Amino acid sequence: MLKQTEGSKAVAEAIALCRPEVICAYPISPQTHIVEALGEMVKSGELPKCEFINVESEFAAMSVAIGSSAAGARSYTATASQGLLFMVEAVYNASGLGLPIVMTVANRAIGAPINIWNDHSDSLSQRDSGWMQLFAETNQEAVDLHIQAFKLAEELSMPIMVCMDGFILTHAFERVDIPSQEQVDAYLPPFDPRQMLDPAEPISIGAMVGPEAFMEVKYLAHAKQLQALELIPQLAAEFKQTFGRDSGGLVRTYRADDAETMIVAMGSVLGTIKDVVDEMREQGHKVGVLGIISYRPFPLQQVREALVNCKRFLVLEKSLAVGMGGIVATDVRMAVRGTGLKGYTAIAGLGGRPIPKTSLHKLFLEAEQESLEPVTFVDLDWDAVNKQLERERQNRHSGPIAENMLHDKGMSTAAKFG
Amino acid sequence: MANKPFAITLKPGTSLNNLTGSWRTARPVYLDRLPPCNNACPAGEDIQGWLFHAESGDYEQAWRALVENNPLPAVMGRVCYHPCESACNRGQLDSSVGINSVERFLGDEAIRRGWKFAAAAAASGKKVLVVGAGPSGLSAAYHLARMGHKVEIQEAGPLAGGMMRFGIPKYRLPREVLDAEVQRILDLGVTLKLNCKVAHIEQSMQDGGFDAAFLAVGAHIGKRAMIPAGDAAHIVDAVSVLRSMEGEDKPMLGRKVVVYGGGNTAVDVARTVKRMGAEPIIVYRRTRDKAPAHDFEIEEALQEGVMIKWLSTIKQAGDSSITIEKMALDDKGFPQPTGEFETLEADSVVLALGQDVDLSLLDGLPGLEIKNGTVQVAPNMMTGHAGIFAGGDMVPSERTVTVAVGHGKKAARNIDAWLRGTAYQPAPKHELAEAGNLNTWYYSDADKTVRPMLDIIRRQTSFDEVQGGLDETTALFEARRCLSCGNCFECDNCYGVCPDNAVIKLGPGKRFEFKYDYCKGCGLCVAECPCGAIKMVPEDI
Amino acid sequence: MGFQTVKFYQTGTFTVGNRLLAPDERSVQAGEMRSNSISSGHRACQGCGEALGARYAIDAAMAESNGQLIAANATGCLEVFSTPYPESSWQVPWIHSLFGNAPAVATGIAAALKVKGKHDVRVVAQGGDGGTTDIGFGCLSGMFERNDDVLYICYDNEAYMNTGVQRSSATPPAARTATTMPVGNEPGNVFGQGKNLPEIAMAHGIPYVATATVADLRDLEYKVRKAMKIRGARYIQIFVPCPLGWGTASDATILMARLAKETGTFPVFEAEYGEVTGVLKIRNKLPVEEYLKPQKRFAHLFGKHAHPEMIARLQAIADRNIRKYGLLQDQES
Amino acid sequence: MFEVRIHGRGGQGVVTATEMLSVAAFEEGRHAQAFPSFGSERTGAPVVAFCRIDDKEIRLREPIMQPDALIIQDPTLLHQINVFAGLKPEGYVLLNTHHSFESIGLGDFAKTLRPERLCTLPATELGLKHVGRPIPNVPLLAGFAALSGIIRLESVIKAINEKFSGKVAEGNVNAATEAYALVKKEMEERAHA
Repeated sequence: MLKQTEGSKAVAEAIALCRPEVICAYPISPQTHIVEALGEMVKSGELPKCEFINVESEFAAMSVAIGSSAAGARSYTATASQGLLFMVEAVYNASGLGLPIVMTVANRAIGAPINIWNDHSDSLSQRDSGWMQLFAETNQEAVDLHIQAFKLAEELSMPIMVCMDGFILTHAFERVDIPSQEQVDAYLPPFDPRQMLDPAEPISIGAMVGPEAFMEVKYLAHAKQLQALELIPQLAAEFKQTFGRDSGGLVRTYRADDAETMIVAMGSVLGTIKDVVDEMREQGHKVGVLGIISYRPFPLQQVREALVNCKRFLVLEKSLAVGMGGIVATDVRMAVRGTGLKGYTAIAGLGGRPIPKTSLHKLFLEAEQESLEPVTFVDLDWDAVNKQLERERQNRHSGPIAENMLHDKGMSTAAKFG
Repeated sequence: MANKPFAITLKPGTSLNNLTGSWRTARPVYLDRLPPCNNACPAGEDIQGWLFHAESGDYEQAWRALVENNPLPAVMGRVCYHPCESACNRGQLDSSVGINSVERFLGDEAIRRGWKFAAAAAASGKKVLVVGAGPSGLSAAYHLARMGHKVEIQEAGPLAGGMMRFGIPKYRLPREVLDAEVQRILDLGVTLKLNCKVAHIEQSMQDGGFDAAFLAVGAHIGKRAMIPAGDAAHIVDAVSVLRSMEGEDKPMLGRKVVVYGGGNTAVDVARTVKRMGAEPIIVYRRTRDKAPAHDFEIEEALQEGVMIKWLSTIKQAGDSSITIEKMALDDKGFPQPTGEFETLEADSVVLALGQDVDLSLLDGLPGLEIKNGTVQVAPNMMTGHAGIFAGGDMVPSERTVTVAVGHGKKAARNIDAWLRGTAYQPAPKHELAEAGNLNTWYYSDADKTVRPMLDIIRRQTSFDEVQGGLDETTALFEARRCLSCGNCFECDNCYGVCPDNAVIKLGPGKRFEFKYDYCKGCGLCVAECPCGAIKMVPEDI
Repeated sequence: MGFQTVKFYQTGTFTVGNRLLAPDERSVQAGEMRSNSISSGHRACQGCGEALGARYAIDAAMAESNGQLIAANATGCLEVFSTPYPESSWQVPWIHSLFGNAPAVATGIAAALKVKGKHDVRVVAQGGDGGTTDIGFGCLSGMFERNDDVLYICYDNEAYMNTGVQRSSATPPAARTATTMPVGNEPGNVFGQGKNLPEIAMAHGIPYVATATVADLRDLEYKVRKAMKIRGARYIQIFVPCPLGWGTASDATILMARLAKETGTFPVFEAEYGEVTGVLKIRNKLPVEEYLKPQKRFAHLFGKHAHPEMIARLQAIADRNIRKYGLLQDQES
Repeated sequence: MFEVRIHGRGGQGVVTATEMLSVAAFEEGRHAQAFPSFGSERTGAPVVAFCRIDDKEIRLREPIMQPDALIIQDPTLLHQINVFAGLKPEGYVLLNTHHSFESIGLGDFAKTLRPERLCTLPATELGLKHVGRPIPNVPLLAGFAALSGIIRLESVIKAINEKFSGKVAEGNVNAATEAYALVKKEMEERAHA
């Protein structure tokens, strides 16, 4: 059913349609609206046969999900940013134990400085955690990916994060088609756990594994994610059959057929990029787009195929490997190794910095002209940065960076809109 | 498990593949130690063994276990001076287990319920003559009969029981109790000939066709002391007094009776004459704590109004008075005269200075050795004359009923072996279970049960039994105070406290076994065994 | 407490078994068919109090739940010695996740069981004192506060033994650990710190809190079985001496627990909804020296450079426990 | 594409207003995207929210920097931040006040814009009158419908009924209806002036 609704609410409805049995909730912006909505549904009886547990931390949220999943219940939680970091130990544990937990990550920056706005630092910090990560471009896709995620996770007995841009998607009211319960039931079978804590058949889960078998265990997790590379497109195809929509999959291209310059990105910024590309196409620039939906497993082959015919590519990412550069870009470059393609990295939108079309126009043109530095920081206030660097060169005790910069920029502590 | 995650998920209980027994440097082993009560029992009773059955309320089984060694529990429960209780480890915890009272309870219960001994073994075809129907003779007769031998007791007196009847007053041992236990022995098929004094043992054996003989004639001749006495002085011996109590003619001792001596017999006489209305005074040359009589007997006598002159000797006896001299203990604890005299009223003087044995039946018997008026016997209780064994008061020993009963049992076993042409080999003694071997934490605090005593007026005026018995509840309580020193009572502690589940419980009565495949040798089972029935032994590494 | 009704029997009341008791009054550990939840072959040290306490407790919980039990385990000695690949000692369905999250994992299991309608299957979580009083404290408090249907059992051996005997917030004052060495003016662990977790648990107002030791099996089983009869969050702290960490003989494990209780050092009690409802009385009160002396971790309090003033402070702590809980026979509790 | 920016303070229903605006547009079969400025959500703090309306799918995710319309829920903000930043020359402005632009010192600024696209509305009073709370968002939405014609009053009423129910819905519908009429009347009066 078509609805004009908030992204978080739409996702909550989608989760409810997946008949979760245990939901762990701990508040952190910007995922709060999702679990709030689910909590209300459980309490009102709209979502029956579900335990909604208000835990005392994200670490507990993931731990409760570990317990409930191991005991055979379809388990869900949501988090973001610091919350994800606070549960990291349990995040790795859930994947290590092969528990098919689904978790929404409402992507948000990581402090310090504390910042509640969107970028991809949080989930990308968990790229090696053994979890799958799917990135939604729109709220419709966020809805659809969650439905696919349960099926994918349970098929492989591996946990999955569905990543959606905090605020930009979670708090956006837009048109979403919410499927019917019948449709979801037809697509998603009941949870049939691969192993379960059960007095009828006792097992010991979570053994200590020494050097003699640890590598094999880790390889098997890797092998599972490689299987996911085949399964994800299959599930997307099945999804289309049931729901009549293209959603999910590993990657998605836009106007890429004859593109000479390809823009690679993840998440909601793809919408803005597509608008810019349309405008540039009108002006005759051969620009195309590659959206990556499956960040983990990373579809090396599909990315290579999408890029191999262009002349250059630019990875625009909302994340920064401090001391190195791009995070997604590194993987993309790995995908095109040996092709001789020119690749650029653009770091944009950190901590909720708007990514306006104007900036992208300029950036893409420079990419097309191959005049970019290998790593570009989009809309960085070089003036403020350079002043601070200079101060630090001169004085070891130069004071807090953020305050200095605000002073330099002539801002009061009250934030500007936008 | 094939479909479960590799390595992270494991099958339950698979650690059984890991044999941790290899860690061990010492291993626990079960053992039996000799409980101190058993060790101290002159009758060789397995006290702990029969208490075990009493603990669960199975009194018949307890009685049967008891009479394996001693056919006279009801008697024993009254007259035994219970060295078992003195040795009892529980004495170091609170107070010793009231073994004697439980024994009496079992004995009385057996009489009340009419329990009979188990039938004798197959007849051996051998005949044994037992001379004397005292505790030793009756004990030997009982054991021999149960071993399948034909036994005849020849008793010089008119009734069976020996010193149990003629030496111990009724108020300590009611005669119906004695009669019942004697009868039960006779019921085994033992022949008792009363008023049948054996004049010559070889002759008697030959006449009766006996293959062996056990002599237990006792010591019935009262010792005399040299007391200057006038003609009118009335001096009798204690044994005669006590013996005459069993007949029609009660002794005529007058009102003031001086009893001379400090042993149990002296006390018995004094308490007896008190009950006859006289005023007894015991005169003893040493102090109360040096007196051979049991202190509780002295205490009971004092309670009943018996007077006692400690540190006194009789210097002279007249027709209605005696002169005593005060004594003082020297450095070595011996009494020495002080030259201080006192006169006491005395209608009669009873000498309780010990007894001698009438050895006339042995006259002319070759091979015998007599020393200090007693017959010398080998460790197997045989006299120097083959086939003739002796025991009880007539051989060198502490002269108590319990010792006598023990002699009878020991002699019977040896006679049996001798008759079969073998030698009796007693089972090797286990090491003693000492208090240090126990973990007494596991025993509940429980003070000894006090036996009821007859009220003082009736004690002074009647021959009713002074000390009562325990009722069933108190007997059970008392039995359960047993610590089972040195022998597993299946408390399951080893089975429970093993952190490695390395103890197998074999089921009731079957005790336990170690699983040495897993036992790491921590020693917890040893430390926490209440009764000291496990010990650590170094591994041979 | 209730189980003391078997007092009549003079032999074996305190022992594991007692042939004189009716079968339904016998301890779980005395049974030939006890579940032996932790099988032989585990890798615990000789005389391990935790291995013993865990079997006591889990066997009792198994008995009470008719074998319908799932256990969640914190990282620690118990986990390491029971489940090194490829062998597990556990006979119950068991999961180890992390050091600090066993209560939350158990909450999750309980939630799953509830939602699946498996009301007869019960959940225990267990960990050492470090996993309970320190790193797992947040999750534990959360589980208590929500009153989740979980019995949490803390095996308290008063330090981080798995990592080599470092101090935890359950380490007693003056004790030597690898991080509280017996040096300086006040050797060993400091006075005036640490957590009393049973009381903190009580402050949550949960239905049941109890302490127990491996020296009083019947009391321990009574408490576990009682806890298993209750729904909601329950906490039992079991005192489990560690021969390795305490420097005691491997055969003294139970003795140490007994002395801790008899000196008043470790009060044994139970509480319902935040109120103490019963204490296990001291049978023969002993001075703390009796408890301290056999332990190498307290060796610096004795001998040439003795610290009688520290012993006096430990005695004062024990005396305070005795007063506070009424641990003596004639005291009101 | 038509882009609306609403300014207000926390607690005045700014975000709700953009959401209802998007719902109203959706009810008319159009695509709409409403989103907040993701600021801190404390009462009294300046808040801004956005709404895009288009006839095709809206992919753009940048904040609205050059709005086609401004709804200012709290006139005191005028002294605090530049609420008019980026406003297109042909843009609409609806201001919550019972004063005129001139009387609050915006006369000169108003002259740079098209007068038929400017209006003030005593929305707080309307909110108080009909709903009993000083929440100006719904009357302003209806006023905006009247001012711009981008959405219809019926759509605003549908959005109200989707968001609220019972007496609150009824009061809001009345407030919206009156606000719509007031703005219509004002615009007509001005057109005839």
